[in-house]
Amino acid sequence: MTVPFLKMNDINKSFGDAHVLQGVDFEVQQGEVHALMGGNGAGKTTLMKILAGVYNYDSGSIEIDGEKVHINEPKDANKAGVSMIFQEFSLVPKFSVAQNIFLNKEPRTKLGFINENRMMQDSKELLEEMNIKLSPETRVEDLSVGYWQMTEISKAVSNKVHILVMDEPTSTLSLSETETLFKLINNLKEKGITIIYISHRLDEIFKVCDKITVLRNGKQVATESIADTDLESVINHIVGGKLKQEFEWKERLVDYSKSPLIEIQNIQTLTKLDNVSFSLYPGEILGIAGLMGSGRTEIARALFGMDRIVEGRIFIQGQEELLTSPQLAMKKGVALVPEDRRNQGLILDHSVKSNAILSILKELTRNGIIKEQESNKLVNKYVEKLNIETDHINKTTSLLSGGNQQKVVLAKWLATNPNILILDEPTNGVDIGAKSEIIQLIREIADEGKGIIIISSEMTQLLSISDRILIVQEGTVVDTLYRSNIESERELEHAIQKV
Amino acid sequence: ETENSGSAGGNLEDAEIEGPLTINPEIPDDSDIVSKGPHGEQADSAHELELSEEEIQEIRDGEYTAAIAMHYAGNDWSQAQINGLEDTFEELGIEITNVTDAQFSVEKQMNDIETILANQPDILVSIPVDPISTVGAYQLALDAGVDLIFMDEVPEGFTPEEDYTSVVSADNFGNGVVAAHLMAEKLNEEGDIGVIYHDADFFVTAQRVEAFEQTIEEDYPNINIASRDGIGEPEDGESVASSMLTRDPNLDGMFVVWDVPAEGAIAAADSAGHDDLVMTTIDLGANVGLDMARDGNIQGVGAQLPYDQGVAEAILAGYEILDKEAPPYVAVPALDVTRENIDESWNLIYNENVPQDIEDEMD
Amino acid sequence: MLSKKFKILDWRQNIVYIAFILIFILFAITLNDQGFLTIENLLNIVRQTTVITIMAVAMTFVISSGEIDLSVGSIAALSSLTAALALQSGGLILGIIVGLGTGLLIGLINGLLVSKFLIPSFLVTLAMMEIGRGLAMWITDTAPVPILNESYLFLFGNGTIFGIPNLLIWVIFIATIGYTLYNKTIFGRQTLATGGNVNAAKYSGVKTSRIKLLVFMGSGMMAGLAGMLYAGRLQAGRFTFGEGDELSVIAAVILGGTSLFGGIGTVIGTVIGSIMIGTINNGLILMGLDVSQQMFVLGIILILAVAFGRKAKK
Amino acid sequence: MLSKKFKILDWRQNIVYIAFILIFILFAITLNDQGFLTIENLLNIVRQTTVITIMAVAMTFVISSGEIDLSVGSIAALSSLTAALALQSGGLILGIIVGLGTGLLIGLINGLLVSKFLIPSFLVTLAMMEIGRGLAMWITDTAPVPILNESYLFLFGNGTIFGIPNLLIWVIFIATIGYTLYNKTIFGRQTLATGGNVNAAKYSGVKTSRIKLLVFMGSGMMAGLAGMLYAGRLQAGRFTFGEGDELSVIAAVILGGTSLFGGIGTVIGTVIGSIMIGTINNGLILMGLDVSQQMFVLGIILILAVAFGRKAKK
Ligand SMILES: Nc1ncnc2c1ncn2[C@@H]1O[C@H](COP(=O)(O)OP(=O)(O)OP(=O)(O)O)[C@@H](O)[C@H]1O
Ligand SMILES: Nc1ncnc2c1ncn2[C@@H]1O[C@H](COP(=O)(O)OP(=O)(O)OP(=O)(O)O)[C@@H](O)[C@H]1O
Ligand SMILES: [Mg+2]
Ligand SMILES: [Mg+2]
Repeated sequence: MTVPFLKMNDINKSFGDAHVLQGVDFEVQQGEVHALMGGNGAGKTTLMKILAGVYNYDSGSIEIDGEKVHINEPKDANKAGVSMIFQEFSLVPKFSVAQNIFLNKEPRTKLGFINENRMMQDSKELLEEMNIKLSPETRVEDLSVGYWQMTEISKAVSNKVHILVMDEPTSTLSLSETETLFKLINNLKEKGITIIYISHRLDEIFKVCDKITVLRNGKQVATESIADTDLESVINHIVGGKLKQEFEWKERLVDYSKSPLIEIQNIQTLTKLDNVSFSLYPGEILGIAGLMGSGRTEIARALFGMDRIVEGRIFIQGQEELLTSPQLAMKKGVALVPEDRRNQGLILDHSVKSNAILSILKELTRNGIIKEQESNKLVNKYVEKLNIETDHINKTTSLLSGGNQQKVVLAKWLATNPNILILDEPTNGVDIGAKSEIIQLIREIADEGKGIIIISSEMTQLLSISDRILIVQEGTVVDTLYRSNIESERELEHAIQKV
Repeated sequence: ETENSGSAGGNLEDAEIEGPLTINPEIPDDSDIVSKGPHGEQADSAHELELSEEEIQEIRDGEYTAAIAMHYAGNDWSQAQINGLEDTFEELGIEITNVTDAQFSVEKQMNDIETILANQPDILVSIPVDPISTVGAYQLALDAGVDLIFMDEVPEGFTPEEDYTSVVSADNFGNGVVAAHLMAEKLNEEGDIGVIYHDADFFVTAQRVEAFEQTIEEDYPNINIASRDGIGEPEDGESVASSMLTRDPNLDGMFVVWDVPAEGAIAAADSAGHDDLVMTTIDLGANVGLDMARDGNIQGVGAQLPYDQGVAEAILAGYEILDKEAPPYVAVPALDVTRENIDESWNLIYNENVPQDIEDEMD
Repeated sequence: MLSKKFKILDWRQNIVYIAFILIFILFAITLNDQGFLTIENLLNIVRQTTVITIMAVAMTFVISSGEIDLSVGSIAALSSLTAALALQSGGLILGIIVGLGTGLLIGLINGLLVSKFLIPSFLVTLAMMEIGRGLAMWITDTAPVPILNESYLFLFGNGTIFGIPNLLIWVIFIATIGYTLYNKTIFGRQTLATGGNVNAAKYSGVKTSRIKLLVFMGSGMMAGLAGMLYAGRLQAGRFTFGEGDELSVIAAVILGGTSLFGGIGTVIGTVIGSIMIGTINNGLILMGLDVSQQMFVLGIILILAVAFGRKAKK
Repeated sequence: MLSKKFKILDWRQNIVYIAFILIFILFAITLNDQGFLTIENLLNIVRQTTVITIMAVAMTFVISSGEIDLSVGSIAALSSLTAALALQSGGLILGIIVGLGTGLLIGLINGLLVSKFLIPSFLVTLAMMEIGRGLAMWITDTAPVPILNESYLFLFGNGTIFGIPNLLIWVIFIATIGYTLYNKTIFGRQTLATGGNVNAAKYSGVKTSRIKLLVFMGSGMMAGLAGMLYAGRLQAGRFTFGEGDELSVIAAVILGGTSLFGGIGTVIGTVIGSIMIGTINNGLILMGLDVSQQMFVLGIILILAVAFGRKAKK
């Protein structure tokens, strides 16, 4: 065995009373793609942020290429050749894609001014090279999370680096973008760049990684070569036992002769949708599949009253409704778990509790005063049910790990007990254990006769849960498939991508 | 109605000229004018100014224009002064192009004067916010060939005849003296008093306080100025007076440099339960008048006569137009106001009848 | 880095209490001879801070919702005059209705311009500050309007009930309502949500533009009340009331621990912040400092108080 | 929703130009007889807006970085006095150094307190506003200090070069530097990044606390220059200079299209914003309105201008 290129020794880190990293050892060889796995809140992001200079460890040491390094600030990490794609994104929303990619490394003219033309040109080339269809002039805040993520990736890749950390780079990407990223990873690997790859999508790990290290509760529990391990053993390491629920598809009985819960007829919006029609039946779980930018999110937004519907009609339980605002949609029993937890789902400066009860304040009020006891009880119930890792329910959500933040968003909407639940990438960043439980939970809700619409870029997930799947392209529904007629993931991919 | 109130509302061309133009002859002329002019001149009494019927006609025929640049226009004093100017200019057929209010800001006064000059008036009547920092602004007016008449103060280095026609001043020193005598009278010439002064380099207010304190010290050995506090702004009156009364609960009297902060001081005395605190101040604002009418804390006021100060300035504008020799420093005497003469005083000061509220309280 | 941010927030929530206590003790010792600790003087402080405190409680909502209201001082001036005029012609009830109504109306206009026309509140309320002050000067041509109505002066001025100044009762009343609204009701939560992340609030079914409308109406109405209290205390309406109050009010809110960027705040902190500034002002006048020295020392104390609190927490 | 938001931002970037042109045309027509369009009057407008414009250019950086500076007016007052005193004792060069140095020093203190002690800039600069004004009153006991130095008066006052007022040259000079720094240099980019997302900027290796220090130093120095220009125009230093300027300056910046929450802005917009307010003020005085009417109309025009621009863009 050669000397490891990166060596993190006996790293300890506490936030207040929480001992988040407990003597973690982490070694990576040069030029390998090393998966860092673990449940939500295991400490993956924290460990990598220490490497990137965002946090400082309490004790331990870091060696790169055989030499001890002191990383106190992000710029020390840059100097050491470490670059990181952050889970919570490190983009300036009001900047263009190009400005973000080149932040703090802008090309200059002879006079020392910023060379905007070169910056645009370089960005364009970079994006093309990575096969990302995105104009570098677009302001990042106008992009959907998927493109946001692509920008973040381009930015990190454009750095001259030895070690590239990717913290859940594919959580909002769909299949084709993920494949592009994998090609990119292989290219980088050929150039000798070392990659640390964090993901909750196990199938990816087996596609691109050479090695895997698993953290559990802040401790390193396993480091194995991918060739020497299998899915089951990895899951074992992550959850510390067997999965309670499985991901297999179970045929469910949906009575399509009943009148639909919601019926959409030829709706059109200013954003993207054109002539979209479909129905959702009581007890049904309806998947929506499509490429990034196909308009899946727009369908969800339209049903939730966020986008103005310029043409078409919506019937809820046979009654025509004008859903012009989220409040109205909520009144009619519609709930939406939005795709972007940081911008749409959470108020990051507020506590878990404040976030979780925000949409059901009315039910928790007596004589205009919020009932604290009852609120606490309710929030605690969901913290337990979804296994949200937090010191207490008054912890600020920005301090939770990414997956746990996502669970708070889920809790917030499950608590509203909706009739029609729309989930846009609901398990984005959620670990494998919780994911299986959430799938089970969704099934239970549907079993009560409620309707579920689920948008997901994860084919496995769609296939394991949906009764029917809508295929969306360019803002319209091009096909509807019954799950029972779909043989394989490949078949679904095919349906999504065919023109 | 007094005879100098002008022919408001009438058509100028046809308006009758009713006798010569002077300030209100009912203003007492017996009190000595104590204040000296900017160059140490003895004051001429405003009563001596006069324009004859023929002179008025001549001015009317010339269709002159004038502008007024105030340092501040948000109080009764300024409004009365502007009224006096406007009424008299109307009588003289002089059109007013602008009335500006610098709101105590020298830079705004500079801007105001620059903007006024775009309208090219013949005459500018103005009170400088500060005699030093406005020199440049008035120099611009001089360069533009505008004739200057000042109220109260003259920019540093300006000389009469050469640079300006005349300055008309209230007898600020005299007002301070009046307030001191009134205070002494109400206190039977003994007791501890506090003085609330204006904590700024401002000639007019400084003179009053100086006069007040000098008069007390020289004439009333048994009155002791026990406490002195400054205000930065009129709104500070209440908090400063409260603190003074906290520190020195045994005060018998209090002098406040002008009426607006005095209103705050009244409120402070009221909340501290000092009903018998004797206050004197300068200028008869409506609220101070009301308190006096009620026999409240305010026992006497030394008052300026802003309306007729305005009249005097307008008459001097006529002098300038006619090339008539004008006295360089004209003063309008100080008026002592007590509860007993509040009706007549109001009339003299504002050229209006005393407000109904005050009238009611008197009964 | 994040944990640092956390500490700062935490610190800012508490520093004002510590700083206030320290300053109070300091003054109590050094200014004992000047009567700082007398009941009379403590009531002076309360009286002198009443209007700022009341406006600041309402401003806490505005700032928490991510907006700002610079028009409060002008509203106070205008309301003092409309209330005084209405008192003259229609008596107590009309006076109160008109005074509060003036504030409410301007608040409503502010709120509509911000929430419906989407104009930045800094501009809207700065313009309204000019408009309000201009109107206040205009309606009586800068003349003050005396108030003679005894019941009004009792209620909004120097009246006392069982020896407790009515102004103190007003502060306690408004602060209690403010505290309850802010911490215990849907409206308070939704206000914070709107300021914390307007997008997420919308996705959660919060009518963010209605919230913004309401916070401006509340701020306007409280500014109206403040104007009436000014008028009650000084027994007149006057166009100069409340000049510069907008900055004092916002300072009290920020000093109390509310974030200028919205989403985080505390009503009690605001009240303490306001009283703290009033206490410092009072102490410095009692010390007999010049106006210039008072300003200088006030500034230094404010910075020291906050900077010190930071060190203490570290 | 996102696309709507985009449009609003877009609108805000441009509305100030449209509004300015409209108002200018309106005044040119209605006030032709009052001499609005004369060269002399147009130069008046430039002269009268110079100091606000210069401070506003620097403030654009402060606000873009997510902070605020309320101390600029006080700094201007203090610098006018220190410069005037230094002129008396040491001549032109010393006067200039001391005047700019005063501003720079206070800016440095502001910057350190904000970036190292992490005190909210609203509090720091509000306190500094008091301290600065207090000092300005103190050093000469509120007396103005006349300036007799001819070269100084030429450079910073009403001097002209080839018929062009030096004040105009100053504005063009500072605006050009500001524009270049803001749009063409790394410093400008990093300032915006700091205000746009401080964490993202830090993660990208931007020294955000140094950026904050620098923007406050810049703002302080420009406020110092503004004070020297006040002194030059009025031929004296005085403690009241710049009172209330902080709000006018921030208004110009926001009106120009810079976001009060940082991250987005424009220097040219700021300059136009400042000149627009100055033009309105000038026009209203020319019209012969009372101050009360001027204030009222100014407020209405500001709101209309922005609201109208919004409609036009829709
Ligand atoms: N700044 C902080 N302050 C307090 N606690 C923190 C902070 N950052 C992280 N934590 C806690 O540390 C633990 C580990 O978080 P981390 O983000 O490293 O988890 P993770 O393994 O990346 O999880 P996920 O898969 O959900 O992203 C979590 O319980 C989190 O709540
Ligand atoms: N290539 C692009 N360039 C610029 N803006 C884009 C691009 N693609 C999408 N957007 C913008 O992003 C927003 C929504 O993104 P998108 O259309 O990807 O939603 P979506 O179809 O739900 O995507 P996803 O399938 O990832 O959920 C829209 O406002 C759209 O205008
Ligand atoms: Mg993570
Ligand atoms: Mg989507």
